[in-house]
Amino acid sequence: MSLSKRLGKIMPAIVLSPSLAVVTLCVYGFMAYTALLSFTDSKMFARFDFVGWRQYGRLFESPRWIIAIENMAIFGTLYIVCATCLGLFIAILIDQRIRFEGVFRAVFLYPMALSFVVTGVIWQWLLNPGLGLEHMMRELGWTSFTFQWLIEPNRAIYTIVIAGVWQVTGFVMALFLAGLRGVDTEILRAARIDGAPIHKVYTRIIIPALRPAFLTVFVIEAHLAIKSYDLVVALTKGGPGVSTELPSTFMYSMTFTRNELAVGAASATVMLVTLASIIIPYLYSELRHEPTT
Amino acid sequence: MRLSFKMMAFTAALSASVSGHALADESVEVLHWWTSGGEAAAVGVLKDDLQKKGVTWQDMPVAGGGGEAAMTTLKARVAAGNPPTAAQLLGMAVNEWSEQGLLGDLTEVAQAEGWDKVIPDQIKQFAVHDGKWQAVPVNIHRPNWLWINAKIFKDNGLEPPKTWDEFNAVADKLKAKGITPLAHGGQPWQDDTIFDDVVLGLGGPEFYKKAIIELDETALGSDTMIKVFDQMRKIRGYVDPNFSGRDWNLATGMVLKGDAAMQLMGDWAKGEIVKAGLKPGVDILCVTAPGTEGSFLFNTDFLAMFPVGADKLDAQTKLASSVMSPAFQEAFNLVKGSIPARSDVSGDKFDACAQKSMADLKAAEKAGTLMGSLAHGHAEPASIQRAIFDVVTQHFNSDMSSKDAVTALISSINAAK
Amino acid sequence: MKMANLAINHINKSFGNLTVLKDIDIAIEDGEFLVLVGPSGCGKSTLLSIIAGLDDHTSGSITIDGKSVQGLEPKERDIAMVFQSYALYPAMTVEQNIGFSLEMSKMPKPERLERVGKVADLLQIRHLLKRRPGQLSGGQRQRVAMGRALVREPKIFLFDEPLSNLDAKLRVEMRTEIKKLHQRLGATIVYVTHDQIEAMTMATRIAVMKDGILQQFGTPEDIYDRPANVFVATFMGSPPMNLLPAVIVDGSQGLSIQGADAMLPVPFSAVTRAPQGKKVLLGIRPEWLSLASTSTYQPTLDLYVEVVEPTGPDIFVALRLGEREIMGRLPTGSRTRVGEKARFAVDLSKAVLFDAETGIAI
Amino acid sequence: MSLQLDAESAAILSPGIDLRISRILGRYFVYGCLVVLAAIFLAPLISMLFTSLKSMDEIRSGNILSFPKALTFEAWQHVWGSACIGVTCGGLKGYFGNSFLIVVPATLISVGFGALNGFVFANWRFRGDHILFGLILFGCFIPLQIVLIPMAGLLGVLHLAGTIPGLVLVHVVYGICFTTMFFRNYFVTIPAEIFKAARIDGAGFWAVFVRILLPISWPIVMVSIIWQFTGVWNDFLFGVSFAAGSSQPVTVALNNLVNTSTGTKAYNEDMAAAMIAALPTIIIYVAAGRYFLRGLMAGAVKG
Repeated sequence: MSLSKRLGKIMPAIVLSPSLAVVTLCVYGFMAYTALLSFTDSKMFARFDFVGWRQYGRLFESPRWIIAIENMAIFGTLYIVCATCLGLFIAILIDQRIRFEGVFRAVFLYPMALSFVVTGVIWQWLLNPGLGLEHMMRELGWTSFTFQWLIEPNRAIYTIVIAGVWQVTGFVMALFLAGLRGVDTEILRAARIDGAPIHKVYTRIIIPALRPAFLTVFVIEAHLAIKSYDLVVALTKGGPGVSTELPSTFMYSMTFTRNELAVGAASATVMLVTLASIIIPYLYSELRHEPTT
Repeated sequence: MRLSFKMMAFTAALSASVSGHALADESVEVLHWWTSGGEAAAVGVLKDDLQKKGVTWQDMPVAGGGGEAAMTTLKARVAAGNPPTAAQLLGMAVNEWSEQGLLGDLTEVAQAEGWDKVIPDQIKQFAVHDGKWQAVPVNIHRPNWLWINAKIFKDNGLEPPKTWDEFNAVADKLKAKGITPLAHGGQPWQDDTIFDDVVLGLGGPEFYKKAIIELDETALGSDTMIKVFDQMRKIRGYVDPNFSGRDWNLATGMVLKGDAAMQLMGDWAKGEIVKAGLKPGVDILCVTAPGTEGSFLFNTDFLAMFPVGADKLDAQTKLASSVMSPAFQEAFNLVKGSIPARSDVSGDKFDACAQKSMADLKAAEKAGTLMGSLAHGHAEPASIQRAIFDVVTQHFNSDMSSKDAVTALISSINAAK
Repeated sequence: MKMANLAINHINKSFGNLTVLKDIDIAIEDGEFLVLVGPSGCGKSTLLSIIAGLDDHTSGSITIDGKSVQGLEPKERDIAMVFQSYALYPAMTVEQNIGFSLEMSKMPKPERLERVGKVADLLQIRHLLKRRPGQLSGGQRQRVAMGRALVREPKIFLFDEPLSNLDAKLRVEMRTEIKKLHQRLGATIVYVTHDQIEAMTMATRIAVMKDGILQQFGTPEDIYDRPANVFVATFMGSPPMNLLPAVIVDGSQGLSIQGADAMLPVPFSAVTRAPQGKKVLLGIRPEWLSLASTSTYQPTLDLYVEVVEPTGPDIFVALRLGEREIMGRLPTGSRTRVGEKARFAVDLSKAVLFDAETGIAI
Repeated sequence: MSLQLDAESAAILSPGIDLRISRILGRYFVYGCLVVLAAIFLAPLISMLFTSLKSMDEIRSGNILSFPKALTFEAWQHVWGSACIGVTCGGLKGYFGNSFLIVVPATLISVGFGALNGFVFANWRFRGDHILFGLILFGCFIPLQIVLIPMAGLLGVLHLAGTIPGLVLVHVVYGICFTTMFFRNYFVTIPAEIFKAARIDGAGFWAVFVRILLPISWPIVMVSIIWQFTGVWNDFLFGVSFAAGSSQPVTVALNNLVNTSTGTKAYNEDMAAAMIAALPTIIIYVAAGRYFLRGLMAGAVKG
């Protein structure tokens, strides 16, 4: 075999190897490192004195972590349900051959473009009872209007949901819209000729046809929810009290603020395992059906 | 691993020294979170001072969360073997970094300039480890102050409270008149600043030492502690509904504008008072927090020195020496609102509050009631400090009973140990 | 044009336990038109890919012009290929598409353009040279795809179902055109299709495949008149060959049609090979039936006419013999009426007998 | 889509008056919902913009959504050119440049690698290809906080700590996972015969990639660029951890600025700073949103 031909054969491997190398090191290497740390008694920096599962015990005894998990459940559920429903609804509206489609799309998409620092600045201000929505409504004459979720420990988590849904819905809408545009119009025509009313067409034909889009949306939302750190930091910094603590903020504060590196690593490992249990079945089902050409 | 981090730091230092052997690098990079108005102005003093000595100042500000973000940055920088020349650290953090063997050594210049004699022992114990000077104290803050809007008190015929009972009485009166008694920001460290004051004010210095510094379980579980939480619950009723997440300087602003009557806050609040064109001690009264007269909680910002290459050593020494010079200590603390860490700086140029602070410091040092503040990282390492914060904040923001709070406090501390 | 013979020697291919091709052995001469035909999944496209060098095989060898092409890249085999979806490069103009292979072999631009122009003239697509594939009709794309193959002047052309995406009319036109090209260039062509009419009309040799196994390899006449087995008999020809179950009787002289009260003599060609009592299938192409004149010397069957389908040149008639259905193909003008019984002559000289158990021709 | 179908199918059925009325009502409903939702989605941005153009007095007294009575660009000018961030009072403008220095190479490199990886994963079958792709894909989901310290160590070893190239490297590493996914999912939708044809035509790896693939990949290139640009531009965590003082990106400066306000918070300045920091990404989304959707449809998202 000539040199150039041999080179041609291994070119894919050459092209792929730098990426694989960095991903192996910087994703899996660091994950393994984190998992390893969770079995040590590291405090401020890594220290490899192994203590078995002790840090996991401490983790699940910590009331903060329990709160974080409960909040994750509330936040995750509401975030996914609200963003999916609202995103689908807007996508269906936009799909009705409307005028100014581009304008509407841009309006719904732009929150995705903002960084959490910006999002935090806006929403803190809007939800602040003394300055934002409540203030505005009272100025407008509705003096009994109260909206104090941001500062009520039992409600603050919902403000995170609001800001989160606001930010991600446009993206969800775009995914669904892409899916809607891919639905076979022949089927729709047939269904209409068969006399199916419009809402039936949606519930019986279109939405089931969007199943792959739903899956993608779910996975994207789920991983954003679990990774959600920015929003909390920007909006409530985990407060009032610890009422908006999430696993990601817990992990961060353990690792960097409290010098409990090992506990932070343990919480990160729990998060990773949770993520993996959501993502891997998805990846498996996605890739299994790929044609092997 | 501890060794390897040391190695990293030194390798970096070494490589820097090799590359910059011929040319000394007359610049310092300082990581800090002094970004608020008064604070930034104070850092400006240091910057100008160094510039006069031919040292350029590379600013590395990381604002937010009382230095939390800055600590993340610092850890990343050190892990990368690329630490800044110096970083702003609070007392216990200096200890923790020193224990990791990651700090440099200033002993030479310290001995030459005789730092030992002019720094109070309680502060020195954070700066000196194993006989080595590793950090320089920039200031001494006193967190146990009560700031009072003089006009509100005068208009309502009130006297500054000396005990927590008096405080409650005053606050109730104000509340009855529709004035927010206490300006407060609902952030864990602010909650705990109040908590420190209450522990010290209700329990006295010995109790504070036992409970907070020694973490004595009997003290922590005592009736006094239950009373502390009872008082905390009362205080919760004196703050406006909108306090959650508010920054301290905004709370101070409320007192300045007359939106609230009092604030329990450290003397850095003075920077904001001065910036607003008001006079501390006149427009805004400064009294020690209720029941804490005679004790002095302190909080000192240190510039911890990291090992740097030989080329940068000179600039680092100049930085440390500048910080420790009486002239700078005076100038900086005049702007910052704190008092000099050096005991030999005259108080003439300082305002009444600072002068009182300086006098109180000397008295407390003698009486043995000069104690590190928990809220500001001079009593417990971060993990335990935050474990206490958790309970204090949780209690403050919920309807947890005082008894439950005490139980939670003990278990939280034990979990973090 | 330099043409080449092609030999496919005992090619096997399998994925794990799954055998895709089994001992395929075909050889053709220079300038032949080989059609690989069979139902989908029979392995014909895989075989084409192996010839092209796009796919590996497990064992066996391919020789082009007597030389093994083992291990050679497609571009080194001196072949060209036309794909079912045409596989035109969407971002390139027609000119660039056709000239791409020449460009890749570093042919200087003037020469390249000249070759492209010649091919474009041959295919009458010169006016399309500056367009992109997206701006072309299906038929035009088809021509461009052919042009891309022609321009290389290869030893062998490979066609992978090139006409299946065209409408019926265009397909017939292109069929003729490809055949013309073949005759004009004298090119060696391997052509894959599932359409037996394409196979019959274009091929000089046909290889019928099923389940990875070569069923029969021969000229179109061979395949049509002398199918090697029941599969070939029914796959090739439309309507397919009628198969009547029968038993050999009368000392190998007679055929008793099962399920009907009818007898036919055993076809002469099979007499010696069909023992008494053997179960067989009698294969009769529809056109081997005709309305019997009174004077016919051929054997006859009385059949019941169920459906009459005039197609223009022919009339297809669905006939019934007892339980059996038989398709007949009669010239237009034949007088048959639905519901009548008529007497049909059977041209047994062509009829084929298959072993009922193995399906193989006797 | 479906309403347009209505028109045709309704004509086939019976175009009764009822149907027409319900269609008109339906149109009102659609536009009504859209306008209300759009208003809600826009409110934060509008409030931010208006606030940034007001004086502090007006902010205190007025409505968050009211148009500024006296337009003033002072806040914008101040935060752009002269606001104090730490001890330096040069506003955001220097950091803005830093962000571009980080974003542009990080985006281009990660998109480039993603395109190549996607090409390989879509067109080369080899043992374990799906597993390798799955491994890269899972990298999209790693919580970035956990990589800070080990990554810092790595940058130190590479002598890239505290430099812009170092920061670019970090963004490329974690961006590749996304761009590879985008491109691979796009490329698998391209008919395999095109690649076969190219092989027969004698095109090698690079010829196929550059001549055939890239020219038809622009929808997905746009998606990847938008995704990476906004992701990197908006990053705070890596910026604050891995950049030295003078090379900090604009988000870090914004954070410092917003947390720097003294006494009374200068909301107009905060909002102006936030607007400035968000402007490039908003412009990208608005200008290229169309391509974003087209790219998603073309295969960024399997649907």
